[in-house]
Amino acid sequence: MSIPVPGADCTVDELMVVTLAREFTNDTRAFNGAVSFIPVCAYLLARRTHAPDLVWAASSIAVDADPDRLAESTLSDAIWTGASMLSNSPFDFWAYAQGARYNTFAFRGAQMDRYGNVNNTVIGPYDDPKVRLPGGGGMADLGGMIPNVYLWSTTHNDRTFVEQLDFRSGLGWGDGGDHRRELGFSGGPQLCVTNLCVMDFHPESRAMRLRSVHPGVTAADVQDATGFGVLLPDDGSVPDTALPTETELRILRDEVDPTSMRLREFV
Amino acid sequence: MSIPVPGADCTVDELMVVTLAREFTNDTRAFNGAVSFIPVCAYLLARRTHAPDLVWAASSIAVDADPDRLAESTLSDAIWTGASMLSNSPFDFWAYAQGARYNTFAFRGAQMDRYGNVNNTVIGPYDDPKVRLPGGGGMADLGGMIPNVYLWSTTHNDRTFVEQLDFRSGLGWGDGGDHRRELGFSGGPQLCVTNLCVMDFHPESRAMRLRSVHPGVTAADVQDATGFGVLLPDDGSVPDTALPTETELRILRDEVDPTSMRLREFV
Amino acid sequence: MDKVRSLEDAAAIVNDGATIGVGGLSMNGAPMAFVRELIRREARDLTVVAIVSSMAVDWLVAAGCVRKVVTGLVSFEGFGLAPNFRRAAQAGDIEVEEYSEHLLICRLQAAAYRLPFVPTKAGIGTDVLDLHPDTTRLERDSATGELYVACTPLPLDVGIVHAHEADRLGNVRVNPKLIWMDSDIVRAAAATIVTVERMADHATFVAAPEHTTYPRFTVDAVVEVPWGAYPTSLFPEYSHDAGFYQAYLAATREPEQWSHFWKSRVGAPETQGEFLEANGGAETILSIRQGT
Amino acid sequence: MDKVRSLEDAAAIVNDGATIGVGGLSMNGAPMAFVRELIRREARDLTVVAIVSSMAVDWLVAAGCVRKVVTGLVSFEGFGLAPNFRRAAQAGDIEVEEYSEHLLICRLQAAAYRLPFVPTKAGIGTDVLDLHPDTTRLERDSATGELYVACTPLPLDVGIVHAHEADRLGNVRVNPKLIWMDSDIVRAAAATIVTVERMADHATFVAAPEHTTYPRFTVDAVVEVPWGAYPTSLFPEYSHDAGFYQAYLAATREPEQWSHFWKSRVGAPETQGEFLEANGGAETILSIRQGT
Repeated sequence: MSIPVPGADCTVDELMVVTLAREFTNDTRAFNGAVSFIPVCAYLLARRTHAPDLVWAASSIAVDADPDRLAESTLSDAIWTGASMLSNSPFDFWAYAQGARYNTFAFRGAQMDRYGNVNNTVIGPYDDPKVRLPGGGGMADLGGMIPNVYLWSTTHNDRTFVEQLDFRSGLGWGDGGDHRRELGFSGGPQLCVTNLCVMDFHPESRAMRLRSVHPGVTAADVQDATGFGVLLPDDGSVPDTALPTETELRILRDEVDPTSMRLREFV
Repeated sequence: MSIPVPGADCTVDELMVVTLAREFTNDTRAFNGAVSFIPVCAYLLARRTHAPDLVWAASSIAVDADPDRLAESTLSDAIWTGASMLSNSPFDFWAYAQGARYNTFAFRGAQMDRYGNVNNTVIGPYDDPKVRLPGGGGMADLGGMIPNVYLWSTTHNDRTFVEQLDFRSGLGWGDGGDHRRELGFSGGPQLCVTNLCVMDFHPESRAMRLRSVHPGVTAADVQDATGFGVLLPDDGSVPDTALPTETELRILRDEVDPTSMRLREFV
Repeated sequence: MDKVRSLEDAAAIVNDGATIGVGGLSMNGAPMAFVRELIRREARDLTVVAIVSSMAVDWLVAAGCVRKVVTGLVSFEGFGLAPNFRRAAQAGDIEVEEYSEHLLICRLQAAAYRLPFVPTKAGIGTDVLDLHPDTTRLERDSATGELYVACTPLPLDVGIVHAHEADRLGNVRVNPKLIWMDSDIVRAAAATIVTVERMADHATFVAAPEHTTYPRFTVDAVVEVPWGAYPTSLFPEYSHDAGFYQAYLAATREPEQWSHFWKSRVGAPETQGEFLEANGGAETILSIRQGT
Repeated sequence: MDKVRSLEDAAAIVNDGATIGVGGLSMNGAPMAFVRELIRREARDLTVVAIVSSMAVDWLVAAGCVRKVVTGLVSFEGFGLAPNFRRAAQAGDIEVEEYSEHLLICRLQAAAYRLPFVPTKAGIGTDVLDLHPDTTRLERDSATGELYVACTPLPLDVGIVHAHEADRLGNVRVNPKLIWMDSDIVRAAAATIVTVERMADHATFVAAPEHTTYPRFTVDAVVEVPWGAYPTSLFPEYSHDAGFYQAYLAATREPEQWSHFWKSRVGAPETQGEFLEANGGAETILSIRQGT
C-alpha cells in the first residue's frame, strides 16, 4: 500500500528508502535478513548513486549482488543475480560478522524501545505468550556484533514503540548511556527511520531523538504515536525530512525495485 | 635403503607396512601428515586387502584418494588422484579431527618414550637447543583428539627410544596409567612398529610391551636398543612378527608403492 | 557399504522422543519429504532443532509430532507468522526454547568439536540468555574481563538435511556449494540422513572432488527424493512455492478448510509423486523450476 | 577501488617490526615471490607467523629479516631440516615460539572473531602449552570440569597469501578451492596482500560466484606474479621444485657455495622473470608444470 507524501512527488516508502540510503557510504559493508525490503532498497540505491563501492551481501550470502528487481523474499536466491561471491553461512558469514568485516545491519521489531532494542519473540510473557512471534533470529547476534545498526518501522504507533519491551530479542543501546560499550560492543544504533519521522540517538543518554518529521507530520503526532517520551533536537526545532531528488526516485523506481516489493512492508 | 628380513622373502619396510596394515579395519578413518610413507602404505594396503571401506584422507585433504603410486612428499597433491572429496583444512579437517570422525592417526618422533609420547621439537633445552627439530606440527593436537594412535620408527635405538623426552611435542599415554583419560581423551597409542619389533602398551601401566620381534632380532637386541625397560608379554615368550603373505607383498610392491617411496624413511 | 535407503527405512531411524536437527533456512532447502514421512508415521515427542525454519517446523507441530522446538526463528517471512507454531506455542502445547542463530550454531559446534563450550558474543545484553542460563552461560574472560557466552554442546540424535546429489557410498554434493548452516547439523548428529534430488555415479565425485560437501563417513543414510525440498526452495534448481504458502495460511484461518487442506495436500498422499500431484503436479513443478 | 599493486608497493605495506602471517603449508602454496621482495628490501625485526612452513621461513631467516618465528612446524619434509631456521634457532639468533597447528589456528580465529579466546583440546598433556601459558591457558570448564585450552587472539599486522586469480577490485579465487589454512591468516590480519598467478576479469567472478574465496572487502592489495609460489607448489598448476630444495640444502652445507647460491638464485634477480631464469628458466617451469 503506497502512501503519498503531502506536497511531494513521492511516497512514504520512497522517502524512507532515500533517507536511509543517504546514510550509507563507500565504507558501508552490509547484509540483510528476512523481510528487509526498505534497507535492501537503500543499499542498492546508495550503491547506484553516491556510494559505488558499498558492499551488500544479499540474504547475507550473495556478495555484491546486482538484481534487476527484488523478489517477494529478501532471503530468496532470486536477488542473488550478479553476485561476485556466494558465501557460506557458518564458515564465511559468521566470520565476517564477528570480525566486523561487515559493519552495517538493519532490523525492525514488533516492539522497539527508546534505546533501539527490539522484540520479535513474544507479546506477553515468554512462557504464556499472548502472541508468539517468529523469534529473534540473528538479532541477538548481530545487534551487538555489528557496529552500525539501523532501525526502521512502517508501523509507527504506540504498540510498536513501547516504554518497555516484553522481551529483548536484539540489542541496541541496551539500558542507554555507556551500557552497550560496557557489554563489550562498539558502535550502536545510528538511526531509526519510520513512516512518520527520522530519529537519531542522543549522544549521551542514547535515547531516541527526533531528527526530522516527514512532510505533513508534526512532532506532536510523533509523540502521540510513541509509547515513550521522544527527545527533541537541542534547538527545539524539528525540520522536515529532506525529500528525494528526481534522480534518486528514478533509480529507485526504475532500477532498484521496479516491481515495488518494498510495499510488502506496508500491509 | 632396503633391509632384508632374514629367512623371509621380504624387507623390513615391507614387514612394517604389512604389520600396521593388519591392524586397520573397515572402521578405520585415517589421514596422514608429512613424511608418513609407512602408515600411508599401510592404509592403502589394508584398503586393497581386508578393509575395503577404510577411509584415508591423503595429506589430511583428499578423502578416499587412490593414487597409482606414491610421491616424494606425503603432503603432495601428487597422491590425491582418485579422491572423492578435496576437503578444506580449517573448515572440514579440524571439524572431523576434533569430532573423532577421523579415528586413526600415526606419527613418529625424533624421540619417543615408554608411554608413546613423542618429541619432534628440540634435542636439548628448548631455549638453547642442541638440535632444533622441525616442531610438533599437528602432533600436540591429534595425539589427544584422535583415539587410535599408531607409532612407528625406522631408527630403533636408544637415541630415539629414550627414558625422558627433551620435550613432549605429542601426547601418547601421558604419564601412563589413567593419565590420558584424566586429561579428557579417549583411546591412546595402540601399537609401535619399528625396524626391530612390534610393541603394544600394557593395559594398566600403558608402558610399551614387546609383542613380537622381527625375524633375526631377539628381545635382548630390542632392550639393548631401547633407552627404557621394555616390558615382556605376560607369559614371557616373544613370538616372531608374522610375515607378510604373498598377496600382501604383491599388492604393496606392485600397486601401493611401486616406486618404493617408503624407503625414504630408511636413510 | 551401500547407504541408500527408502524414505520409510530412513524415517525409522528417528525414534519417538528423539532430538532431531532439521536443515534448511526459512523457505530454503528444508528436507520436506522426510518431514512428511515423519508425519505419516506419526512420530511423537520430538525435540526439533531448526536454526531458522518455516514450513518444516509448522508441519511437525501441526501433526502433533513435537514436544519442544529449539530455534532461532520460525516464520513464513512476508507471508505471515507460522500459524501452527504460533497457535501451539500460545496454547502451551509445545515448549519453545529460543536461541539466536549464532548461539544455536555455537551449541551445535560444541557438540561437533567435543568441547565443553564454544564462546561467542552473541546474545549479550538480550533476554535470550536468561531463557537457558545453563546452556548459554554469560562469563567473563579471566585475563581481560571481557564478557562472552559459553554455549554448551547440543548433540543431535539424528540430523536431516536435503541436498542435490549423492553416490551410493554416502558422499553428498551440495551443488554449487554449501550455503546455509546444514553442515553444523550434520556434524553435531550421531546419525545423519541426507535426502537428495538424485543419485549420482561415484565417478562424478571423483571427477570433481572439490564439490563434495559431506564425505561418506559423516553420512548414515541417503534417500533419493526428487523435489524433496518442496514447498521450500532448492537453490539453484527450484524456488519455494508461494502459492502453497498462501493457500496453507489461508486454510489455517478456517477450521473446516484446514482439516481438508492438511489431509489432501500434506498428510494423505502416499508417494512423493502423489504429493506433488496433490499440489498442482506438473503445473506447479514448471512454475517453480529455475534455470540452472 | 582498484587494489592492484606492484610487488614493491605491496611490500612497502610491511613495516620493520611488523607481525606478518605467511600462507601456504609446508612445500605447498606459499607466497614466495612476496617473501623474496621482503628480502630484497631488507625488511627487519619481523615476527613471522607461519602455521606449517618450509622455504618461506627459511629464506626470511637466512636474510636476517626475522626476530621471532611463531609456528607449528618448519621443515623440508623428506629433504631434511630447514637449514637456516635450524642454525639460527640453535645460535639464538631468532626466537622460536612453538605452537601446534590447531593452537595457532585457534589463536588466529580468536583474533578474527574478536573473542577473548577460542577453546580447543589441542596441546593438553604436552609441553607446548608451558611455552606460553598466557596465550594458551589450560583451564577447566566451570560446569563439567573438563580441561580445555583458551587460545588468546593473535592479530596480524599483515597477512600474505598466494592464490590463483583476482580481479582488480580484490576479489580472489583459489581454484579449485581453498585447501590449506590461508583463510585464517586473511581473517586475522589488519591488512591482507594476495599475490596471484594471474588477473582475471571481474565478469569471471560473477559467472562462477561459488568459486570466490576472499571477497574484496577482506583484501587490501592484489599483486600479479606468475609462478609466485615457486619453489613451492600451487595445486593443481605446478608442483614444488625438488631440485631447488636439494640444491639449496646442499649449498647450505658449504659456506662458500652458500653465499653464491643465495645471491645468484634468490637475492640478486630483480624481476620474477629473472628469478625463474636463474633457477632453470623454461626447463624448470616445464618440469614442475602439471596438467589442469
